[in-house]
Amino acid sequence: MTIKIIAFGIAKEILNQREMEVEIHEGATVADVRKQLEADYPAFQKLASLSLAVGEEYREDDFTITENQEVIIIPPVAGG
Amino acid sequence: MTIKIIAFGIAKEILNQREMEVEIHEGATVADVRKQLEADYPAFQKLASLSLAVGEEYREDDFTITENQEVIIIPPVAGG
Amino acid sequence: MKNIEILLLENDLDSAKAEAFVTNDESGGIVSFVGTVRKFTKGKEVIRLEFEAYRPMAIKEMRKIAEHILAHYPARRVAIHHRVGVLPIGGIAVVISVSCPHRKDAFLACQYAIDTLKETVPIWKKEVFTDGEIWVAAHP
Amino acid sequence: MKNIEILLLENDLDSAKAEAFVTNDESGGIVSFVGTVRKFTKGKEVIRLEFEAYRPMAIKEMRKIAEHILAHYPARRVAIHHRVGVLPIGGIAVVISVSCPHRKDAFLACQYAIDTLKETVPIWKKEVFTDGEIWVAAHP
Repeated sequence: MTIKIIAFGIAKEILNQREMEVEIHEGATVADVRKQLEADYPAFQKLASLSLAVGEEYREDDFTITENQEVIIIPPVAGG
Repeated sequence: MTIKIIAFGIAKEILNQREMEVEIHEGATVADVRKQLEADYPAFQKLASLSLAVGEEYREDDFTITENQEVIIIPPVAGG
Repeated sequence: MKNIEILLLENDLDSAKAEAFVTNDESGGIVSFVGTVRKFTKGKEVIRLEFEAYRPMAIKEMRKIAEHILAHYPARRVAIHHRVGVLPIGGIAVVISVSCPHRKDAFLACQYAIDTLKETVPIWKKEVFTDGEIWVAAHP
Repeated sequence: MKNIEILLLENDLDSAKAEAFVTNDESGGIVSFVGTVRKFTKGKEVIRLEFEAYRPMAIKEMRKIAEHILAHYPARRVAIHHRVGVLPIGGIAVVISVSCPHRKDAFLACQYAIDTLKETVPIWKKEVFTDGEIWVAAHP
């Protein structure tokens, strides 16, 4: 299935783009997406953390992604 | 000896004046002045505290007052 | 909710506005945190800061912080204003104001707010130096 | 001392001025306490507040608080602005701002300042109600 990735901060620089489409197996979870991103872009492995959000909420590793869903890559935040 | 009393807040209302002169024995301490004030104006006994300052500093009970010194009556403060 | 004001702004922040929002007849104490851009980080001179936010979620997460405060502290009003875009040295990045009947609660609630904001709100900060740039906190 | 600003003013306080004073290149965190006039005290409606100060000693005691903070906390600058005279509901009675490199210290130092100010600074507050008036904290 195809999912849409949207990246911010250093994640956008690692991907070299704000948005991209990714092919991943049906029933993939947040953990699967993160694993695939880290495999395709090893720079992600060096970050202090890598969270993913769907529907404007942080999602746990076992959260299942569905076809065409938007997954937001959230590298370590640093507001304030 | 004569000392000058300057009163603020509720102390001014108890004395009904901002400044007054008080006669007290030579070598009187802060404790003596407080005792005399409380005797002459029993309303002072009802306050939560009654501090005295000389030379813009709070003074302990055993601080000795000298002739013509200005003694500031400081009832409970409530800044802020 | 009329006791919460969340702003994510492109223009300069003004702490007086946050404090004015939280001022109310029932509160005697307002505590504010103002985060400004420091000139030096670990000895290196910063030229400017760039803030980027995932807007809808940043606003949502800031609102969660404010709602948590109203639910768990005896607080009356909360304002959280955050800046995005480019900031010079001394610029205000964030203002958080909390009003409570008693000041001790206001200190605790305001500290909770800034501590949590730095952990959960999807806003990113890039420090630009004379000789490079770095995304703050990105690496361990 | 150029890192301390003590003001005892007859006119309206502006928290932005205290924050502007303490802002400096080395500090990333400013914590401010703003004390405002509450409408209700123990269920009674306040019409206005009247602050009286023993000026020279009030300024001296406020300065002691600021000096203590600079000596005992990793703080860079301290501003303590207090109002005297008549204040309406919602008026600002006091503004205390402290800047520190790290925010946790700024929260602690600012709380120390307001807690100590209320104990040591010779300023008195009279609450005026529709049916009388009271010197705050005067009686046990």
